[in-house]
Amino acid sequence: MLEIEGISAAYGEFRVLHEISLGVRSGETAIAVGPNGAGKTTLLKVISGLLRPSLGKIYFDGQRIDDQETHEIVKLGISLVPEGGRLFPYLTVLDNLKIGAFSKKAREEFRKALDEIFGLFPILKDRKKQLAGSLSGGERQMLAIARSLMSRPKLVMLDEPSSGLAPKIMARVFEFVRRIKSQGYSILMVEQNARKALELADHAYLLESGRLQFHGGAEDFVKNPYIKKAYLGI
Amino acid sequence: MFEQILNAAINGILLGGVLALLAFGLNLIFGVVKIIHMAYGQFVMLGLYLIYVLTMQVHLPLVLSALIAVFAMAILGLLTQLLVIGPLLEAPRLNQLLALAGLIIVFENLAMVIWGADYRGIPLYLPILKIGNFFIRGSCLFAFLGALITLGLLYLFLNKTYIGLAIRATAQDTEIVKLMGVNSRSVYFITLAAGGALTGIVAAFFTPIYTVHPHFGSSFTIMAFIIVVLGGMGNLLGGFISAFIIGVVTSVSAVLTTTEIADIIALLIFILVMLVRPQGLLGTRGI
Amino acid sequence: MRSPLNIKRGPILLTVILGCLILFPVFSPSPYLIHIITLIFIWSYVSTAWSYMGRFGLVSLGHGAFLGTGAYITALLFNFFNLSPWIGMLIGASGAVFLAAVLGYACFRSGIIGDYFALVTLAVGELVALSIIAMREITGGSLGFTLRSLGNSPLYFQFGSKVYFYYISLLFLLFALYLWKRIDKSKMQKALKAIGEDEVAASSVGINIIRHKMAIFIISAFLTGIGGVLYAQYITYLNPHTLSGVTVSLAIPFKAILGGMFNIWGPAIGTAMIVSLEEYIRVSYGTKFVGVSEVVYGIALITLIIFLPKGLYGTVLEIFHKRQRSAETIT
Amino acid sequence: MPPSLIQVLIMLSLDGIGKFFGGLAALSDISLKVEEGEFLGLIGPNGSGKTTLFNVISGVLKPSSGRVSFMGADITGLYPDKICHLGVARTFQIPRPLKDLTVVENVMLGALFGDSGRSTYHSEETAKRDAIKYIDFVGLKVGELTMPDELTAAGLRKLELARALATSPTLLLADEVISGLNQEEILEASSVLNRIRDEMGVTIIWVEHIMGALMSLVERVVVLDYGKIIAEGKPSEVSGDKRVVEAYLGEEEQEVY
Amino acid sequence: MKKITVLLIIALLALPTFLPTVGAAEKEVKVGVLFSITGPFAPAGALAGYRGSLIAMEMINDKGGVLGKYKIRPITADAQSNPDIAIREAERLISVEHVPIVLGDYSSSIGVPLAPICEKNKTIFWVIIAISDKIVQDRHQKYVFRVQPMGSQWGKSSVEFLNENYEKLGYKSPGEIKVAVIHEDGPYGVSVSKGNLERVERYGMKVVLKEGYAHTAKDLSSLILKLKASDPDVILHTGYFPDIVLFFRQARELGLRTNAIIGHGAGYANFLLLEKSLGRQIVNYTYNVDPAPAQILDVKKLEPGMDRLIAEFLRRYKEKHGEADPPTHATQGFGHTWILINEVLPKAIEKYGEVTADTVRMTARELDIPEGATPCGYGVRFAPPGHEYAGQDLRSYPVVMQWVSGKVEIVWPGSLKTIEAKLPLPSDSPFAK
Repeated sequence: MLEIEGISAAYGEFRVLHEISLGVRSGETAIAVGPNGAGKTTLLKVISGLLRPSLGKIYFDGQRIDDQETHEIVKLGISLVPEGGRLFPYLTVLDNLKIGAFSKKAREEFRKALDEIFGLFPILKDRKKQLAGSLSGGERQMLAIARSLMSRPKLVMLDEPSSGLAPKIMARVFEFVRRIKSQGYSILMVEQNARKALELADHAYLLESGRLQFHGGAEDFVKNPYIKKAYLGI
Repeated sequence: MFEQILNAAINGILLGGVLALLAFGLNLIFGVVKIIHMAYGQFVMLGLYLIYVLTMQVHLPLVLSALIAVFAMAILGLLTQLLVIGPLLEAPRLNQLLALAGLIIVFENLAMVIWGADYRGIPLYLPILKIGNFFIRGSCLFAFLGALITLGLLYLFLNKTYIGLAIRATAQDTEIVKLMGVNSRSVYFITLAAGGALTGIVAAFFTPIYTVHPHFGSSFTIMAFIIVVLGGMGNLLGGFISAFIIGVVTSVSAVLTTTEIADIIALLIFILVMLVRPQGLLGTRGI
Repeated sequence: MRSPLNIKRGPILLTVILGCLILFPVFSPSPYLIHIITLIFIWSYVSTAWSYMGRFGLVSLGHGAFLGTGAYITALLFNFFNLSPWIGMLIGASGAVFLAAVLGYACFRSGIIGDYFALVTLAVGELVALSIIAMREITGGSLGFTLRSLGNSPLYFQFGSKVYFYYISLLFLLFALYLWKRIDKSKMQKALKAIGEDEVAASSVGINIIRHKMAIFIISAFLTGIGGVLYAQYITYLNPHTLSGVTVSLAIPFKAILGGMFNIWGPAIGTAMIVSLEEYIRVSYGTKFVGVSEVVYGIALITLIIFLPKGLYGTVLEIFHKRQRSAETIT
Repeated sequence: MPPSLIQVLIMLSLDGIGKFFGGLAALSDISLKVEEGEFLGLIGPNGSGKTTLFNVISGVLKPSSGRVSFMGADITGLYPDKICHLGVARTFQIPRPLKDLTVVENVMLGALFGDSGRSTYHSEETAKRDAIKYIDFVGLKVGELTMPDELTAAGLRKLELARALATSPTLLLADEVISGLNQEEILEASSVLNRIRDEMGVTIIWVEHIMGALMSLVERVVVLDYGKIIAEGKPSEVSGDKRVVEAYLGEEEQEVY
Repeated sequence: MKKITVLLIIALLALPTFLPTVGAAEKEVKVGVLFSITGPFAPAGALAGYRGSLIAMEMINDKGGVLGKYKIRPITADAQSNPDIAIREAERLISVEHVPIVLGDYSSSIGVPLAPICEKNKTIFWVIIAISDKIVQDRHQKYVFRVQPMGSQWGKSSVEFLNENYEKLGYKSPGEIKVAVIHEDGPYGVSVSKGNLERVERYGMKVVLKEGYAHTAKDLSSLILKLKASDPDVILHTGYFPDIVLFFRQARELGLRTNAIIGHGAGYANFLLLEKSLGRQIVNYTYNVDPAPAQILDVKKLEPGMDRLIAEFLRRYKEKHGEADPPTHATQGFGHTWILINEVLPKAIEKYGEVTADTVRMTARELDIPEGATPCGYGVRFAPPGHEYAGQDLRSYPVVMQWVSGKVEIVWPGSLKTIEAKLPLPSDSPFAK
C-alpha cells in the first residue's frame, strides 16, 4: 500500500534521514520506534508532503506521491495525526471535525463519517460545541485522531500519540488506536514508548540517527536482545 | 459647547464606521497570512479610481461600477499574493513588510501614469439628515451601515462556509491545516482576494465622501494600522470597536483643540494603550 | 558569518578602498559626485546605526523620530541661541536618547516586541513629525526652515566647501563601523544575540534583558540623532517630512535590508546601492517617462527584496562561502 | 543526630503560591521548604503545574499570590536574571539552546552573565575555560564549532545542564532532564545530576513526570496534581501513597518504567 | 546562479549613473527646469506648471530661439515633491550640467531650501509658482527672482476686498465683519493665512475662528462644527484640492451657513474640476484669490500681441495635454518662463553678448515692464538687493475672482473688475444664511 524507497531528507544543511526504505501493507499496523531525534517525525512529515525528500521515492497505492502537495496526498487517503494533536484551539470540536473533512469527497460523506466518529468516541458528541482548546489532554488526542479519520483515509499515521501524556491517559490513547485498528484502517505509528506500541504492531521498524537499523515482525522485535535492552527496559 | 461635543461624538461614530471598513481587510490578511499589508491604502486608492473611470468615463451605473471594482480589486489581491507575498512567505518579517512598502511606490506612480496627476471625484449627494439640532452626515451613515453589513457578511462567510472555516483554521495553525487536505496556498489566495474585494467595498463607500488622487492611500495607512493594532491584530471585532474609539476620540478632541492636535492625540492614545495593553484591546487570537 | 574582508587579503583591500575614498575629492572634478557620495556616507552612517539594533531583532520603523529630534534641537539652538552645532549636536542627540529611553523602557517593560514594536515605533516617528509641524512658530512647520548662514565657519559646523562635509561624514561613518566592531567583541553582543533568539532562555542565564535592549536602543538613537544633525548641517535646511515621518523611517531599514543588516558592511553597501539606483533611474528616465521610472524603481526594490533576501552584501557572502566550501570539499 | 542540634538552613521557601491563567488555577496554595544540599524530586502528571512552579520560582512568571524566598530574602516577582544572579539556575523542559551560537558559546553565556559578582571581571577567556569545564563535567562531547542543532536529544539536555551550571548556582531547577532519552542515556543523565549535587554541592529540585529514575536518586519527593501538593515524603512512602497511585498512576501502576 | 545574474544586472545599472548629458552645441542656452512632476505636489499644480514652462521654451525655439539664434535647451529634472531630492537635482543641474539658470518649483517647501543653494552657487533661481514669502524675505539674495505675488499678498487681497465691500454685508464699518480663517497647515496655507490675519487685524475685523489642518485630513467635521458655532460672515479658506472637496461636502451635510467662502489659489484655482467633483450648485459664488489665468484676462486691457501669445499657448496646451482650459498653474509656468526667455535673455545677450548667471542677474535687475505687458497681466519690477523682499516682483498682485454660474468674474481690484461681487451668498447656494 505504502512503499518508501531510499528516502533521504534534510533541514537546510542538516541531514535527518538517510536512505530509508519501508512499507505498510493494506490493513496492517506498522510502527516505527527509536529515540528522540532519530528522525521518526521527519519520516512522517516526508510521507505527508510537509517536507520534500532530497532523495528517494514514495508510492501510495502504486502512485508516486513524493512530489505531491500535502493536501493532494490527504485526498489520496493518507492522514496524519501530528504530535501533541495540534488541534485548532479556537475552533469548536465540531468545526475541528468539519475541517478534517475538508476534501470534496469527505465533505459529501461528512454526516456518515460524523455518526461513525460519534459512535467510536461518544464523548466528542457531548463536547461538540466546546472550543477544542478547553478539552483535557486525553480528549484532545481523541479529537485529533477523530479529526484525521474524518478525511476518510486509507492509511492513518500517528506521530507519538502518547507523548506528553500521563500514564493512565497514555493507556487510553493506545486503546483508541486499537479501536481504529479494529475498524480496518491501515496504520503507521511512530512511538517512543516501544513496549506499548509493539503490542499493537504487525510489523515494526527501528530508527536510530536517521537510519533504519532493524525491521521485522513484532515478535522478532521483542526477542531482539539489543532492542530489549535499549528500548523495552527488560 | 455640550451640544457641539455631542454632535462631534455622533460624527466620530460615523467616521468610525468608515475606518472600521478600512480595518477589516487589513485585519483579515494579518490574521491569516501574518503579514502587515503596508500598501493597503493604495488598494483603496486604485479602487476609487476604477469606480471613477467606470462611472464618469464609461458611464456605467454607480452600483455596477462598484461591483466591478470589488471584483477587480479581488483580482489585484490575487496578483499581489502571486507576485509579492507568495515568494516572500518564508522570508523574514521585515522583508515582507518592506516589499509591500515598495508596492506603495509602484501603485502610486502607476495611478499617476494611467490617470494622470489630477484629482477625481464623483459629484454624488446623499440627502441631508437633520434631527433636532443634529446633522447626520448621510455619506458617513451610509458607510457606517455598510460597515455593519460587511461585518455581518464577513462573519457569515467565515463561520458558515467551508472556505471560511479553512481561513479560520489557517489563522490558527498554518502547517496542520495542510494535513486536513486544505491547500493552504489557495487559502492565502482567497484571503488576499477577500482583502482586495474589501478594499473595493471600502472604495465604493468612500466614493460619496472623498476625491481620489494618486497619493490618496497614504493618508489612511497609519490610521488603519493604529486601529488594527489597537483592537488586537487579527481580531476583526476588536478592529471594529477600536475604529469607533479612534473615530470618536479624534472627532471630539478636534472640537476641543484643533484638527491638527487631534491627530497627535490619537497617536498618543495609541502609544499609551500599547504600553499598557500590548496585545490590544481585545487581545486574544482567532477570528 | 565571516566576511571576505576579514581573511588575509582583508586589511589590504580595506586600506585600498579607504585610500580611494580619501583621495577621491582630490581628483574628482564633480561637486555633484562629491555631494552624492557625502549623502551616501551620511545615510550609510544612519542605516548602520539602525542596524545596531535591527540585527538583534529590534526592528524600529520610527528612526525618523531620532533623526528629527537630533536635527531640530541642534538647529533651533543654533538659530535662536547661537549655540555651535558641535555642542548642540550632543544636546540634540541627548534629546533623541531621552526619547529612546522613555519609549524603550515602556516597550521593553511591557514586553512589546516584533511587529508590535515596529508599529509602535512607526507611530512615534509620525508623532514626532506631526509635533514638529504643529510647533510651526519655532520650527517653521512643514515649510521647514533654513539654517542661518555664516559662510565658512568651522567652529559653527559650516564650511565653504562640500569636501569638508565629505571627510566629516566619512569619519562619522568610520566611527559607526568601528563601534560596531567594538560591540561585536563585547559581552553585550553575545547578550543581545541571545535575547534576539530567545528572551526567556537569555534571562534565565542571568542576562538583563531590559538593560541590554535599552543600551543598544540608546546607542542607536544617539548615533541616529547625530546623523540627523549631520544631514541638516550639510544641506542647511530642515523639513519634518525629510527628517521624520513614515517615508524616511521606512527608507532607513530599506537600505539596511537591501545591503544585508547582519554584516558590518551591509548597511553601507545597501545605502550606496539604493542611492545610486534612485539617482540613476530618476536622472536617466525621470523626466522622459514621468511616473514610469518610479514604477520601475519600486519594482526594482521589490525584486531585490525577493531575490536577495539577505541583502546584496549578505548574498555575495553566501555565494562566496558556497564557492569556498565546495572548493574545500574538492581538495 | 537529632535535627534540632544542627542549624538546618532553609534555602528556598514557598509560601502559599497561587497562579491563575485567566480564571484557571494552575497552582493553588503551594507551600514548600527546601533545605540546603537537598535533592528534591517534584513529580506529577502532565499539566499538574510542575513547570509553572519552576517558572514562578525562576521569575519567568509572577505568582498571583504567595511569596517566594531564597536564602531568607524575598524574591517574589524579581526578574529572571536577578534571580539567576542570586544563585538559582534552571533548565528547560523543552531545550532552548540559542541556535545561532555554538554549544561552547551557549554555555559561555551562563559564565559571562550568570553571576553578577563575578561577571564584572570575568573575561571571555576565563568564561570559555569555565564553559569547557562544565561541558566536560556533564559529559558532552563537542568541538569548538559544534552548533546546537547537531546535538541529539540527550546532548541538548546536557547542554541545558552545562549552561545552567555555568551560572554557578547554589540551587538548580532541573526540568525533565531525562524525558525523551533512552535507558542508557537516562542512567547517564541521572548520574550527572547526582554528581552535581555531590561534587558541586548544588541543591537540586528535579521535575519529572515519569518516576522511575527519579525515585531511586532523590531523598524527598513532592507530588503535584492539579496545581496542589497531594503528597510529600521519602520516595518509598510516596510511591505507596494511595492518593498518588490513584491520581497519578491510575490503574496501570506497573506500566510505568 | 539566479542570484549572480541579479547582482550583475545591478552592477550594470549602477554604472552610467553619474555621467552628464553630452553634446553642448554652440549658441545654446541651457536652462534647468526643476519641477515636482511626480509625488503629491504633481497633481496639485507642479505638473501643470512644468508643462506651461516647457511650452514657452518650445514657442521660442520654434521661432529659432532667443533673438532667432540662441536655442533654449531645457535640462529637465524631477524633484519628486521631496526637498531632499530637489536639492540633489539642483546640485546636479548646477555642477554637472552647468546651467546658469534653474527654473522651479511649485512647492514652497522646495523653494525655501533651493534659494540659498542657488545663491551660494551663483546660479539664477527663477522661482515659478512657489509663493512663500520666506523664499525671498530678509534674505537679500542676488540670484533669486520671482515674478509673481507672494503668499501674504493672497491673504491680504481677500481682506482688502472685504474691507471695500462691508456695506454689502449690512455693516456700518469693516470692524463688524466676523471672519473665520481656516487653512491647510503646510507652508502654503500658513503663509496665506498670515496675510489674512495681518490685514484682518489692521482693519479691526473680528476673528471668530482660526485653525489649521493637515491637507491629508480624513475628516473635517469637527472643524465645521466649530465654524457653525462661531457663525462667521466670511470664511477665508486656503487648501489643496482633496481637502477643499471634503470641506464642501461635509459643510453641506452638516448644514454650515455663511455669507461668503473665499478661497486662496491652489485647490480653488482648479475651478472646473471643483465643479465637476462637487456639482455647480455647491460651489457657485465661491471666490478665489489668484493671479488671473490667461484665458479669463480681458485681453483688451493688455498690451497688443498678448492676446495672440495667450491663444497660441492655450492652443499648444490643448494639443499636447488635451485640456482646453488649463489650470492657473499652467499659465503661471508659461508666463513666468516667457518673461525670462522673452524679456530677460534677449537683453542680456544684446548687452553682454552671452548668457551667464551674472549677465541674467544684471539684466533682470534693470527690468521695467509696465502693467499689461506680460501674459500674467501685471508688470515686472524686481526689488533691489537691499530691499526686504529682494528679487520679488513688486508689480505683481493677485486678483479676487468669483465664480458665477460657471463663469469666472473679477471682483477686485476695482481697475480690473468685471462684475460687482455677489455678496452675501445668493439664496440658491446651499450655504446661504
